[in-house]
Amino acid sequence: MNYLMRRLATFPLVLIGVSVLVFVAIRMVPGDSITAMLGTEAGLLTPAQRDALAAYFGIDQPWFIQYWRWVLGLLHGNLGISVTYGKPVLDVILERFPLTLELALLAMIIALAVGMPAGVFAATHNEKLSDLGVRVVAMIGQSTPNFVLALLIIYTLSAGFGVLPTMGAFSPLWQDPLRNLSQLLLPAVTLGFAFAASVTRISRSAMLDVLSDDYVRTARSKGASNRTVIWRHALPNALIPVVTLSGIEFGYLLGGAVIVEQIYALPGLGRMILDAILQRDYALVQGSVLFIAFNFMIVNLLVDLAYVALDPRIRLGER
Amino acid sequence: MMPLLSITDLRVGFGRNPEANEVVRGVGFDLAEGETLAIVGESGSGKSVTALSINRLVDYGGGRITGGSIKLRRADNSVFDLLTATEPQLTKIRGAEIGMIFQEPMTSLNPVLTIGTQIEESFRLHRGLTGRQATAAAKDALDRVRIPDAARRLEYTPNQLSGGMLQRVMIAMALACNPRLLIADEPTTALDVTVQAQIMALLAELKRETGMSMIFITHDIGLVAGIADKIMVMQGGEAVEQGELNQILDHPQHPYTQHLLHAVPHFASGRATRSDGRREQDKGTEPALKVDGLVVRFPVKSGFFGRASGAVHAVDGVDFDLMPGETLAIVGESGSGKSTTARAILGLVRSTRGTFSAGARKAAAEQSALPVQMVFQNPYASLNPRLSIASILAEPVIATGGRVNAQTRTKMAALLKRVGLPESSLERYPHEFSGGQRQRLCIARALMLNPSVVVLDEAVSALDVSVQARVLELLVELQREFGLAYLFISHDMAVVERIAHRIAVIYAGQIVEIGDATSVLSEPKHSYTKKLIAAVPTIDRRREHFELDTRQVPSLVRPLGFEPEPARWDEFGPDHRARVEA
Amino acid sequence: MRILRAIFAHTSGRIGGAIVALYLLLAILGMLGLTPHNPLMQYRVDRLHAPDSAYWMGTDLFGRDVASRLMTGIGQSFTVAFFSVAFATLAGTVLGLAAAWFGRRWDGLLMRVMDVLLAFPAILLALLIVTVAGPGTWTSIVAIAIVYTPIFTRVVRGPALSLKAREFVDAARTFGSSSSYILTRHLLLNLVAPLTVQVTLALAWALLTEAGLSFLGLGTQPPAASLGLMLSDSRNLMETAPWLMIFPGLAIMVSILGFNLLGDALRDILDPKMRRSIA
Amino acid sequence: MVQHLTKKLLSGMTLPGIALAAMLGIAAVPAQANAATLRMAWSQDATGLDPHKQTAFSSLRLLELIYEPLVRLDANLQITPAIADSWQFSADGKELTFKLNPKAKFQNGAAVTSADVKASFERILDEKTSAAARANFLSIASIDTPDSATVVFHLSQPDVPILTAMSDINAAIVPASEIAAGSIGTTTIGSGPFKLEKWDPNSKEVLVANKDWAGGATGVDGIDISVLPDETAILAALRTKQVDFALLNDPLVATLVPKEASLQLNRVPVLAYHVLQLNPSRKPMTELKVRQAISCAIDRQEVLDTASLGEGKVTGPLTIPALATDPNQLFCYTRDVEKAKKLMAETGYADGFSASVIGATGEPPTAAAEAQVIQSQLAEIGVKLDIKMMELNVYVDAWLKGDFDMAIALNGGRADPYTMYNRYWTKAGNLQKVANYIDDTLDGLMQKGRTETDPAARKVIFGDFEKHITEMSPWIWLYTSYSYTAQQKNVGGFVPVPTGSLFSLAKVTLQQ
Repeated sequence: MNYLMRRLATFPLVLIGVSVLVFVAIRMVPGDSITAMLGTEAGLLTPAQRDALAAYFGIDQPWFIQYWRWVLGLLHGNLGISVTYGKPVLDVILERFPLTLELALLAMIIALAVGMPAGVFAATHNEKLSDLGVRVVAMIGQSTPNFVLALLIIYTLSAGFGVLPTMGAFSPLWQDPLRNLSQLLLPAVTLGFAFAASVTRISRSAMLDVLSDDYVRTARSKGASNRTVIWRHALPNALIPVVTLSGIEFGYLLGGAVIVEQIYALPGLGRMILDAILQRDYALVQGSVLFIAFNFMIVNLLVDLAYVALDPRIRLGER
Repeated sequence: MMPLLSITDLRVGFGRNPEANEVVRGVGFDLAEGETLAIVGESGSGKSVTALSINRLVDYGGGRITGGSIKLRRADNSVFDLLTATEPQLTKIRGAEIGMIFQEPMTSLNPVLTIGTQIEESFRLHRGLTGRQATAAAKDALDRVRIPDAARRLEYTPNQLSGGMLQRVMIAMALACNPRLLIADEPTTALDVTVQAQIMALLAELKRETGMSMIFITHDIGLVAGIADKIMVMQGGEAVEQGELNQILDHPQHPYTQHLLHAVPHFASGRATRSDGRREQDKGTEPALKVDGLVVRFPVKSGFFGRASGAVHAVDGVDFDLMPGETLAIVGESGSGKSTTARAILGLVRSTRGTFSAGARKAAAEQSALPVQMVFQNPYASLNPRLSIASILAEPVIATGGRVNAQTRTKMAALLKRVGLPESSLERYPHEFSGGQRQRLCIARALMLNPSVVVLDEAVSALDVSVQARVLELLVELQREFGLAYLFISHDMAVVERIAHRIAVIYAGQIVEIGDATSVLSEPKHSYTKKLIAAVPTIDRRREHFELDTRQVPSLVRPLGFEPEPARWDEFGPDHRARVEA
Repeated sequence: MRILRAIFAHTSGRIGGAIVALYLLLAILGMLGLTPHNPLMQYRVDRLHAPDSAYWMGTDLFGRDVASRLMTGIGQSFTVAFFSVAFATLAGTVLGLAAAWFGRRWDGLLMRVMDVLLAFPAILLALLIVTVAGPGTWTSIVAIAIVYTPIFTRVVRGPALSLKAREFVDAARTFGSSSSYILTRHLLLNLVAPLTVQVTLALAWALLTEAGLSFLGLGTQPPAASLGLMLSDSRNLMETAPWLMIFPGLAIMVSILGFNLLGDALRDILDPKMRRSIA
Repeated sequence: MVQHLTKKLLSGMTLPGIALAAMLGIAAVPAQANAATLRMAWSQDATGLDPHKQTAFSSLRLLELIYEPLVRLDANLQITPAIADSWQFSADGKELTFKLNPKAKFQNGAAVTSADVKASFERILDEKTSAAARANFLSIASIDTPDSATVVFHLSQPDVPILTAMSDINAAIVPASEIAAGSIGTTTIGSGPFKLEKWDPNSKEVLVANKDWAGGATGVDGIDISVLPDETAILAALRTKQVDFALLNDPLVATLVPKEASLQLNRVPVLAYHVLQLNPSRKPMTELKVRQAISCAIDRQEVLDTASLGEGKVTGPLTIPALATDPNQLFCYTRDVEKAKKLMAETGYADGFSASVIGATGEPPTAAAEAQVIQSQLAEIGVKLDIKMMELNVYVDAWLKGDFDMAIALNGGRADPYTMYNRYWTKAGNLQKVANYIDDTLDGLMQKGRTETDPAARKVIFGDFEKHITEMSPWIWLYTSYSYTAQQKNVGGFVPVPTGSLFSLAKVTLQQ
């Protein structure tokens, strides 16, 4: 518990760091909410109009005063209003987040469902032809950028079969599950492919390490069959690296997959942030980056807690 | 009738071409029901591989049995050929007929499963027990190895138990289904000497109870004197000699057996101490090292802000002095604070209190900036693998502001020669040397600065017994030659007996007894010293019965501000005193 | 030399090494201008020409030779990858060593700063940096370097901490060796192996990130070629001129594959503990 | 085609077709939610809902379906009635009177009155509103409302273009009550053919037919608009019949539409023009001959052919069909490299010079391609161009500061040449600091065009303007794109308009 408290206590520090970085960075970029809204027509504004707009967007003060105001708002649970959406930032984020979360979960499920058995299989068939096959596929999988894969999938579907992935307006899971899955499956496969390859590789090497551990020998000396040894004794011990990898990947996926969202036309967090940066929607950029950083840290914390559940040797706090 | 186990001309090889890489070359023996065979040998002798071949676990370690036969007589007197058996057949034999325990109890138990689950597994596999029945059987198994509070301990995971306890759990597990053969592969090597004594006692007792046969593998011929019926000595993959216990111990035929019995340190209760360089009282010489009231404490932090809530009293008021040319051995078990004492003297850990002074050497011109040097336990970790030997030896010189010139080079070459390594070693890298050679390199490095005191922290513990003997010889020679004072930290009483002039016994951070080596070893006064000495296995104590003792080492964590009572001493002679016990 | 021989003896090392060597050759040829055609030359009559003997990989929208552009693009992508990884390695090593060596508060502070950087998804952080500084080769280099610095810091800090506790460092302290001596000879020298592995693998990531940035139009600027930009430009022409997508796509994949294979081989060779985990 | 695939995959499998197709991520059956709802897609979403403030193309297209101006332009850019039934300039051209359609009603049920018109224009003229079109209405001195159906604009000077300006949705009539409530931009109460039921920014809009619309019944019950940022995705959606009607920007995508038998591509040249803006305040573009050399060195048709795959029309400054001069009569519209070299040599730049050209990433999507073709063409006269593609906002920032040597731009066009160009090519133009070039001839012609009410005379004035400015070459006008809409063949009645307006969707029908 103590560890949890101390860990949570570092959250604000990191979040402050993240927010200051974003806050300053986004304001260093030429152009502001006004030019984003008006484009070249902004040149037609009189100075008075410009000032009025600046006041409207809240960008008429030095950045540290703006930051202070923003932090004050944050303390009241108010992330500000998105100027492009005309809605509270949190509402905008929470509208996009279910898709990102679902996509990340699907990708992880695919990665684990494919990667773990493949890794275990390869490890138990070490140095055989089948092991080599798995390793080659995993290596290629890990080397395929997801945007290349996405384009290849779309190209293959359209050139080879004359069909294209379901796009069109996004349907949330609870409204139209079938359509939702048909929209998310290919993106999830795209994201899950390299992820699965990494899971395969790491679970294979972890299994190989574990299979040479003393307690595996002990289990065999007790007369445990190969299957028992692998699934009951070795696998739980090989999970830690897999959990670490999956946690990190999942944490990043929660931040949105900018390019894949772009290619598959999905309204996820990644594209929202990209748009928000381009639209100079300061409040939205700040809020969403903070949100992502927070999620990332929570996922990391969960990963650490998972270690404890997986391995009683690990006591938290010894870093 | 056929013996329980019969092995003939066993050959085991490794790698892609096992015939060419044989590790076991034609070993054979018979083992009768209820008999104990000890297989003795040093690392690389093939003793463990022989053992692992019996239940065919060697297959999983990359080995292949290339020849010979292994036959087991089963409970129904049918003969079972272990070499031709299929894997499913073997899983029925393992655990049920042949149990096995291993060297490292800490790593040999699955860290993520409770010990209860792991013991129950044996019952599930061979007895078909499940649920409450299995749990009850597991509790009985723990009771059988004398683990107190067994029902509660079933819920523990291995990390919550000490090494000695874990080895008992291992034994409980191996014996769960009453195998008729137990293979024990160096089961006590990783344990402290008093714990080792208890495990040995337990094994002897269980053997009596169950009438099982046992194969006991060890590098310490002294250890098996208490338990074995027969001994087989292995060297280089071959059994060089085998026979009855007494015959081997008293009339060894093979030179290697003789070497193991005589050249290698065995504990002799103070009869084998050094006769040279004894301390003479009131000679007025300055001590080479004087330690006064050394205290080392590590804060224990807890709570949200990490405030110190107590302290580990690792070393709690240690004083001693060390004369030039003298060896003071500090003996104690793991966690007693002996290594911390050494590290504090070298400044590697910060001492909380206390003073040390290192005396001047005889000639001022030769005086070193750093009179105390150290040799570490692990010869594989104490040399930087990326530096050549020349760079390693030059480092102390560079560190003290010296330059690497012709004179330094001459000195390096001379020291290498002195520790028994060729001069050409200078251009080589640590991985090209064996453990013993590396320890020699470490000694040479320590001598580069002409120290007056060398701290040897378990300096020979990691070495094979015969290598150990030779390094000890070298140390004694060097001591005479350079007038070095040694602070020799060790847990091994046999080694200490060979090298120490004086002995300090340390327990829970305090010296409980100190004095002349012969008197301390032959007439221990403090109860802990007595217990320690009683636990040391010797060739003389054959088939001895050990007392079981389940006391735990006291916690060294004390509340903030805790100060131990000042020590009171009983004097037992001119140079022998022991702490008064409460 | 020894390492080269070891790589050659290692199957995936041989393949990976060959791929990387081939790319390096292509990159150098591209930079020296030894391409089949001028990569910037617009052969207007041959716009969107399918691959044939004159244009091995076809031509793009402007009638530029794809093969030649691929060669210079590899040069461009590799330049960014090499420089960014070099900077990240340098910064990560210095920071990681500092954190490990000074410990306590410095360690805490530095690692929190790294946490801040790590809390951003890599592409997002790079994106933000590029938006601030404006796109271009050097911005990409700096952005990718900043993204990977925390990773290198961690890669260095962990082993440095354990090396710091090794007995040969203790030994060095008993002689009174200076901090700089211990840092360079005992820590850094032993970090070369893990760093080499990490550098090789990071090159693969850097190529990926560069391609991603260029794909979003935030990396290499036209008319210069880079693999990501070529791929991005090909998207709308996918059906008319699939070669515009296929060749750069394969080129990215294979280059990353090469570095991954080489990295694996190096890990096997330099890090015996991981020897078995050849995947 | 989808069925074909499904059949192919189903041979030997037992999975139900729909589930299988869904697992493959393919919509097997187009979702026929509502036969009378038009499913529409575009790649860029509206950015806001205040008709007076929005300038983004998508916002205007959306708001045109919800709000109405006083008058409207037809496909030939002729002025037709909207809220106003009729209009009349006074003889001196300083008074403009509108009669409102008595049936016009806001979507909240209230009738559109002269007070609403007055309030709307007062809002536009209020500096605090920062209305996009305010500059076009500065000549309005006062507004009279003699009765609820009559509005009289009193102008400070004759201003003919103002009528065209009033056809813009930026001059939409909004309810006075909403202005008072300050809710313009958050609630959308217009008088147009559709009501906005739902807006999910960057995702979708749902429009439903306004039964009370003065223009009569709409052809469909509603329009569902999806935002699909990738235009290949829009094409995919069209092919798989998930979308009935779509707006396309990317000519590369548009050209693929006719290949699909079930789809129809509508295209019409737009008013907006692709231009290479030179900055005549920067050396050596200060030299007329250098600018002319650049103009002569550029092959406009080739820029069009490469960047837009020929999808467009080479144009002079005037993109309004009725006023445009034949490009062949304009200065150096036929490429002449020799002449260009000669001009360069005459000013001492025989060896050329180096300059940079800025462009916005993706705005327009052809910018990078145009820059690269121009770079290659100018290289032939020794001009070494350095292309700097920038994120849109960064570009706008540099553009507004006039901080560039050359800029690739896609500038918006207006239905009236004065409204279109007064900001750049008059002495008082607000964007004169971006254009950086003016002379008395240009300024004089613009002022004349402003007051002339006779269409024939105006054509002559602006013809002179066009010839003069192409000769001075402050900018190099390149081409106009087509605006594209793609539709299923069962969509009937859509009329493309040069302004890009989608207003005719009000009368579009869906045949089953």
